[in-house]
Amino acid sequence: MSATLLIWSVTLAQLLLALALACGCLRMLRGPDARDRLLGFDAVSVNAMLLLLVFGIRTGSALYFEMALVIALLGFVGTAAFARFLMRGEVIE
Amino acid sequence: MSGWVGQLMILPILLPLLAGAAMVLLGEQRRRVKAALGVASVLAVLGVAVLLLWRADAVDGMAGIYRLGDWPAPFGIVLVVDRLSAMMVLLASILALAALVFSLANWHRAGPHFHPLFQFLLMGLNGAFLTGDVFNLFVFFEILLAASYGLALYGAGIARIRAGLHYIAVNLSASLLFLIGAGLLYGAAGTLNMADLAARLPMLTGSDRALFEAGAAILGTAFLVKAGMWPLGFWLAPTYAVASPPAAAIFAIMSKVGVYAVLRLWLLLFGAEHGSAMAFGADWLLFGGIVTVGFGAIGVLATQDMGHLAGSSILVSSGTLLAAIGVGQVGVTAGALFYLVSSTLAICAFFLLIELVERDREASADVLAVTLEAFGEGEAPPDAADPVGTATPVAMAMLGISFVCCALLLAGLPPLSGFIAKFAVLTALLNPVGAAAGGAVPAGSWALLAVVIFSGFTAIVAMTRAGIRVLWSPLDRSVPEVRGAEIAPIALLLLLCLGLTVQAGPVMRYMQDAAVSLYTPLDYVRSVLPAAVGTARPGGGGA
Amino acid sequence: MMHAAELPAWAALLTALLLLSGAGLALIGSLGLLRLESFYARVHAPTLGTTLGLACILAASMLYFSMLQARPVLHELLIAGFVTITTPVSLMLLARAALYRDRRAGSTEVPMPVLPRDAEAALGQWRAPDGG
Amino acid sequence: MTGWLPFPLLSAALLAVWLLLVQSLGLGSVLLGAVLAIAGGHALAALQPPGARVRRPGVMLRLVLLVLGDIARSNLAVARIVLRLGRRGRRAGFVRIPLELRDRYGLAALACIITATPGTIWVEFDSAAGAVLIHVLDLIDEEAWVRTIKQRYERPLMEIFE
Amino acid sequence: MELVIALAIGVLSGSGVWLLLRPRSYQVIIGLGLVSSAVNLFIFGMGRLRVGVAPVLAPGADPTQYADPLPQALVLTAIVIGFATTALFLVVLLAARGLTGTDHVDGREHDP
Amino acid sequence: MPDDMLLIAAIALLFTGALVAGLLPANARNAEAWLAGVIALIGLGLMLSFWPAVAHGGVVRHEIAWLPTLGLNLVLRLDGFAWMFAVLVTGIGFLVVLYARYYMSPDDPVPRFFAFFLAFMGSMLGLVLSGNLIQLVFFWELTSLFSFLLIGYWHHTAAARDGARMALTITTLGGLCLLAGVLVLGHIVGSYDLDIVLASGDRIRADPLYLPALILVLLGALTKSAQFPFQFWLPNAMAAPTPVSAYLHSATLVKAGVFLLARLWPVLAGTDAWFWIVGTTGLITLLLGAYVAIFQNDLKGLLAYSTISHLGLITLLLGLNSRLATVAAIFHMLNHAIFKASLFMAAGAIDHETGTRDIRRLSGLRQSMPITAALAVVAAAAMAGVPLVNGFLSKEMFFAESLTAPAPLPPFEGMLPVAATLAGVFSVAYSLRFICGVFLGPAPVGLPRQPHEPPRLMRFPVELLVLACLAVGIFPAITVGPLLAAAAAAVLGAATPAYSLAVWHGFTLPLLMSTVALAGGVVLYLLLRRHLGGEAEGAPLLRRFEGRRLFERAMVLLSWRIASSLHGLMGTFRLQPQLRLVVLAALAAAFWPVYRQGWPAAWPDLAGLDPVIVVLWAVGGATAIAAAWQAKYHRFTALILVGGAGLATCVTFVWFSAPDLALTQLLVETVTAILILLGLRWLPKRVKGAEPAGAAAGMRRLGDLAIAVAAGSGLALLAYAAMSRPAPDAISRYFLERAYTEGGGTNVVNVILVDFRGFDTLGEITVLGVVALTVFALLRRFRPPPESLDRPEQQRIQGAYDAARPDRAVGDTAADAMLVPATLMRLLFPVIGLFAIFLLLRGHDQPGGGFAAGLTMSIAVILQYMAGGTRWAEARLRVRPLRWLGAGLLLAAGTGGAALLFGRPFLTSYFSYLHLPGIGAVPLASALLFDLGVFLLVVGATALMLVALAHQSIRSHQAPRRADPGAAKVGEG
Ligand code: NA
Ligand code: NA
Repeated sequence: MSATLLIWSVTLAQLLLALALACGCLRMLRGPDARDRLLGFDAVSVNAMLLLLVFGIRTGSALYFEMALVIALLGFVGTAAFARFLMRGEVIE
Repeated sequence: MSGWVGQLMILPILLPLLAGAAMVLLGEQRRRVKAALGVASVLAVLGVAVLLLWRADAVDGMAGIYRLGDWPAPFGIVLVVDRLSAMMVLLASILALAALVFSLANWHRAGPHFHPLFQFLLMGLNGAFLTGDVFNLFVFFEILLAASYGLALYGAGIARIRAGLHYIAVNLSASLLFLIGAGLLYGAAGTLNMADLAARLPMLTGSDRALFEAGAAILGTAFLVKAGMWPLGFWLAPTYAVASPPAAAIFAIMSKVGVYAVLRLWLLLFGAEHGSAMAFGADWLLFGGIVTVGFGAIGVLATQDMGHLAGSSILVSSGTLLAAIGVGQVGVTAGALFYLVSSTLAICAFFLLIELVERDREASADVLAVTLEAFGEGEAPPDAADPVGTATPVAMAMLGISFVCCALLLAGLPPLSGFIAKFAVLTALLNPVGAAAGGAVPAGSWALLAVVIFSGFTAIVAMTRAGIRVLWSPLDRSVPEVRGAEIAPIALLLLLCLGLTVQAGPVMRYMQDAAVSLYTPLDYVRSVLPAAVGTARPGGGGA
Repeated sequence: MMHAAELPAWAALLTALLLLSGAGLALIGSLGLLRLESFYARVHAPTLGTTLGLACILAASMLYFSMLQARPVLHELLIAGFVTITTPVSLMLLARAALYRDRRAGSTEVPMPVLPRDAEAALGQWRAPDGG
Repeated sequence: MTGWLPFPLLSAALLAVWLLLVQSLGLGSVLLGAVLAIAGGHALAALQPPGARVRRPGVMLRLVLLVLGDIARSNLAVARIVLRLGRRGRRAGFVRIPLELRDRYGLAALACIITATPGTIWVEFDSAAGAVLIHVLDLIDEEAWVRTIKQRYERPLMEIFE
Repeated sequence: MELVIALAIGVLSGSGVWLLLRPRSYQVIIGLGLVSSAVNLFIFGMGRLRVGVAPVLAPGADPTQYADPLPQALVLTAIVIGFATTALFLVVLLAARGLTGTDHVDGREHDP
Repeated sequence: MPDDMLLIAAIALLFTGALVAGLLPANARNAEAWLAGVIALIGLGLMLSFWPAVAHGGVVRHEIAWLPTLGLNLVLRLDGFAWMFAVLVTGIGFLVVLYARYYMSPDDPVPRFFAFFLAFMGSMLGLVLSGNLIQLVFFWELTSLFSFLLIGYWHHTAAARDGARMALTITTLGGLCLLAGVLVLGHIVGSYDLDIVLASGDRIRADPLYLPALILVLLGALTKSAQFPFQFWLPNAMAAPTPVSAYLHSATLVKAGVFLLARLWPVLAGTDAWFWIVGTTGLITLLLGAYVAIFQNDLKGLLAYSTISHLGLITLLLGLNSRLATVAAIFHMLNHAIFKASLFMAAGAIDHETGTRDIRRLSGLRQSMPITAALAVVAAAAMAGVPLVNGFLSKEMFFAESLTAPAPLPPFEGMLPVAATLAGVFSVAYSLRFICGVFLGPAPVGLPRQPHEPPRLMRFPVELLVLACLAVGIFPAITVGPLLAAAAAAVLGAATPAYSLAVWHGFTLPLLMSTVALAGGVVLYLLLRRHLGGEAEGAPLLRRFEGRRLFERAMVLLSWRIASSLHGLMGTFRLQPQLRLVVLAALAAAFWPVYRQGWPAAWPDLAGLDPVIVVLWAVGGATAIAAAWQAKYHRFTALILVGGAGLATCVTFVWFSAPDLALTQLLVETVTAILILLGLRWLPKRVKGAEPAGAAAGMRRLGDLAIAVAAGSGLALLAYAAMSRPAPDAISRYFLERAYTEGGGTNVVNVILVDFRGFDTLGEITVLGVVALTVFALLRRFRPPPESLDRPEQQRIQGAYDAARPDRAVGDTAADAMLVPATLMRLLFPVIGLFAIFLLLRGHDQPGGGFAAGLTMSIAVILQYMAGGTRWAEARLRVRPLRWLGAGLLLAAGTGGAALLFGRPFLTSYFSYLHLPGIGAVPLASALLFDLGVFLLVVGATALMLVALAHQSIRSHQAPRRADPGAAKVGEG
């Protein structure tokens, strides 16, 4: 019973997150501006991180946790660099 | 082979690596220390290569298998030293010695990190020749390409950058093809060891076979790009033409790495099955090789620039080799190996020579341009006040003699080894081993003969034109200033070519033995995989 | 789902609930990315996923693995901590970049900086292409 | 800033992070973690950050709980807005808030709080004017926002950091 | 699953090849990146696709139950090398832009 | 009977002499001459000593193994024919050396001259002594080479350069054809040995490859002997010093061609093809050469065309397929060598003493140079075929043969005697012109030098040769009889016909022809006399066909224009077509086996599709395509979009059990994005503007789209086919079984990377290190586009705003903007560093490893650069990327190398557990050390690249022409 429940909820959660990913992607594609795309990209990476956490639950394995951790810790670096470029025209001054 | 002799096999890779790493640690200054270190490393590698060659010839063609990390083949990576690989390592180290000594006169000061890059290039070359693993071959390809990118762009300058961009783009694409090919081989056969691939291939059927062959064909395409085969090699001549001389000189062997890979892998994988005839793609090699020779020959004619001339000569050399491999006969392959050595030495010498004979004409414009571009900073120009060398009639005579020798070698005229090499290929082409005198000769062989003769003619026309222009210039030009360190390596290379002529008999015997082993891949497989032989080889015919 | 059957029903239920609400919040946040009208409005949306949404899913994960391994599994807290520190960095930079850009483009949607009276002229610098 | 433990708080946090990472409380892990945590403090010291003093842990704890609650509530509010539930006529806009807080860690904490809370975002800080510009998704009353931010967050932060 | 990944490889490599054939050096570098990704996925796929069986050994498990680790190691190597070459290409591209005054891959604009 | 070793000794002596001559000092004129003379004399003596051995059909053979497996040995073979040539080569060589001693000026660099001369003599001797056809080609080409160097001896003159080049071009072209022909002959016969080839005449003539072989060999011979239409190089070779001309034209270079024709006469002649090709060529050359010679104003030019004509005569004789004619040909080779050498020397003496060779300026030299005049008259008489001089004898044999030769086609019947007589008329006319123009008439005026007799020793060679002309001409049977017999027998063997060597054969038709020729020649000369000596150069009717100009034009056309356009047609210097070809080649390569073996996969099964992966790749694919779409004008956007595809790849790796890959991919994506962003700073914006919008551009784009779609589909199909097959029994099982027990780690991927295939990893980090060094070196010389030199627009605006506000300093906007982010980034520095260490330490057992750790660490560093700027960061962090790089590489290689000390192969790993009280087992593995090396290198290399790129900003913001210590610091520390 609890297994079925979990399987269904995990599957559904993954689906929802996948849709969230798609929403982020749509924003990346639609723009209209670089900043909107960047926002979309940020959302996609956050949703990917959530997806990986749920995937960890699905497989019962902690192996994928570090991956989520890396996104949590370092995922912002890319966005920050992009945003800094937009703001100052240069990543490192 | 055990004990210290067994450990020799890793040294051609390890010594340059350690030397290069140490040079990086030494920083940008202390060029003398680095130069000494570099020469020591190259000399040591040269010595090891001679030993390996001697071993390989003494121990019936197989000096040994080196199991890296002590893991058995096919699981770990192995180095395989046989006649062919030992010869290539020796050739690479000779070229390296020549180019390095040459660079010590001047060029190693023209930019940062020349010495480590040079060592890494040597490491990559030796690794590519020695490895017995497909993916490891990729890695060494990348090492030598990365180092060659550095050396090709060494000294920067607009022409180098322009050509370098093409060089890198094309070769990166080829590297991607290499990966796809290697991946497919693994996906179909489940192994990466070359001998193991050869052993497993006969057992592959149907779809797996198709995938394997597709992988091999894609891999072959990558090799052919590196070898500069028409129409995949347009990048080669422009890049080599503008590379700094010591870099270009050692590049003379880089296109041969692609040729080597084709020779090694094709005969190993597909040689055993088809006996002496390599059915798989051989026609393409022959045809492509012939067109490459033609294209190279036309390129030789069509240029006034000696660098381009040398680059196109590389195409001629590559094309001849590829076509000779495509013919798929032991004798032709043996001749091709002789040709490979001779043409590589010659082109290397020529690349070095170009700079000397043109030095005066362009008044070291290159070097100056480089320093002007340096954004007003960086290292001092190679001592503008300090004369580059001494001007003597002897120097002029040496240049003239060297130039004539290079011309003879490129054109395949006597008395140097170019003639013997060309003869060795052509006679084997017309007189296949085992065939009666006057037997039928395939059309492809005739075409190859024609195009090789033609390429010799174009070389002599172009070299005469160039030589007269630079050495018999009507203007009362001053005698170029040349250092001993610059002319000595050229002389060494040319003397080696002379040696090849005089000692043609023993050398050719070595080449024939090497070719015979290439055409008996089962021996190779047996050496690498002692356990695997005899267990599962249903279709393996063997020559 | 190898060992899911070993979970007690309440834990399974709670995990499922947390998972679904977390994923749902993330989806709503991302939906906001599509539906909200302007960039400055959209910039708020992903925070749903990085705050409560994330918290729910992390909680689900902690609960699930703690039950499964019969020991407290807490390393999910690291993710929470890291996300809390890092997400604002990128969002702030992004919002500021947008602000500067809009000021430069002369948008009336964004406010100009508040200035001391004698420095009103400085405002012009945002609009003049090479003012300086 | 010198000595063997330049940033004790940070080092403690690093040790905690390490232990969470290795998921072990064995002696070996703790020892190694302690060494790394101290080394981490020195690494930060190399960057010569301004000194930080954190006082009033009670206030800090209360603030954390408060913020967590606010974040949870704001989540639901924003979710409603996205799903277009509830009242119409929402207005988004910028609010400029004059601050007295000057400590950069305090400001950083405030920025994190504001940005992490759905519906508000820290946009621009003017050090000369001492004012921050925030964007609010559902802006009903600017004055109310200024008051809220200053009282709910700025004051406790000033207590902690200054 | 194989179908989706194969399609993914196809789309990535197709977009990448399109960019490789474009005249602007920046297009080429982005193209190389995309094709690299495709090739990495391709090699990875040669070990076949299996879900949730990462080759991290648990005590007492059957070795056959794990995903093939070798292609993963190969891809790791390929990723590193791809990173290196991308960096190099980038710098050469920048140098070419600076020296030639154009971002055309041939270092000069061609008349249409 | 001399030892056959002496044959090789003679050749070796000549080449050694050449080497020694080349090493003597530049002013050693006498020493050079002594050396060369003695050596030539010794060579002559050696050859003469072989006379008894060859006089009666004997053959001396000396073989040295050279390349036995390919049938190429050094075979020296001396028979009567070869002996005749060997004696000519060494004998006339000796005389020329003697002559040259006086001819060459003290200013000339004589070492070069004598070195080339002796080497040429050696090559020629080697050629005539060759007993192996390949060896013959070998020396043949050497004669081309050294003649080139001799002709170009005075290379400061354009004539010498052009003449030398023309000679080399034509003769090596012929030589290469000869090589091909000889190869074909060898293929037919199965050997290159001359004896075997000579014994296989019937087989060769019957072979279907006879004609190609014949044509190729003839191309070699006829070019060398300056036969029509290749005759033009010879007159231009006159630019050589006269001793050289005397030598090349008489005994050597040009004779090599007819020597070869005679040598191979027994196997190649006797067919219609031979008759038509060789005979016709000879006839045309004979007439043409003689005709043109009449109109030459240059003494040497006249002699050169006469040479052409006489060689044509010899060729014609050989082409007649008649044994007697062949004997005549051999005889004429000898005669021509003797009289032509003397004539050239005489002409040289005239040139030397008067300073000109122009017949129009010379006149009446019989008074000032009486002895030379007498000698020249005799030699010219031989050239004209006057009785009692040697030329008469062979010429009459020719006239006789012309009457009896078979004429395969009726229209040409009877034409040969007429042509022969006409040629005789011409030769008499030009000989007369030589004598009358130079020695008769009034005393010369306005010559550059006052003429007088040349030195005694300079005249001596001429005297000797003229004496020979007379001796042979008067007493042929005793002087030249045995020699000719031996030579003819060596060529024709047992079938040598009977012939008579007498001055007087009675009133025969040939005698009549000789008389007609003499009379006609005199008449012709008298008729033409008034017209000769005009300003016009060259022969009437043929003036426009000046060989040299035609040759130059042809060379420019063939070797330059056509070559260039063909090269352009066959190749390209543009990148796009090259990449297109690479892609197409790969497509074809992959398609071909599939085409041969059939489609290797089943149809897809749509069941079991995970919707998450479908959505994921809908996202990934869409972003990839969008990136491709945007990359031209919106670089920044494209970069963001690529990030989307990269994330999808990461998630896929995780999904399909590759956490290590996902980790690394994500980190690499991040670092790459930063790198490219740093680069974007230096790429000025592209503006949409005048782009090729024509139909051609559209078609090209469409074509590229098709290629892209084909490549994508191809790779997808291959991937699908492979993935849907059952996995082969792969070697990876070994790794899974032994990773823990023998490799000491549970993360099999990592164990493979650091142990099973650690060698790959070592190579891979080397690549990274090498690239970092290259990037660094390139950036050292980086010159940004002028458009990018200024600060970015954003910074300028924000800076201006700050400047305009009294309460702010420039840079405050940036500082305020970064206030909070920078604080957080700084705090994250130790956290990320800690995480990097964590990844490094656990890598062997769990996802992670040196590479991921290294990238993480470098991100931590670069974040500080982002937060505070380069100066800020470098004032605080002493990053020394080169040290890290070198140390990492050394550590990794050293760890592997340590195994060597224990007698184990490179990279053999070691691990064990150290038991510490209270802590337990601490794993100690060499693999960790190796991974640490990887870590250090990756940090060093990545930081080096990023920082070097970041440094460009501060470099360009400074005074752009001043040295920047900061940039240098990146490397050093
Ligand atoms: Na917020
Ligand atoms: Na006259």
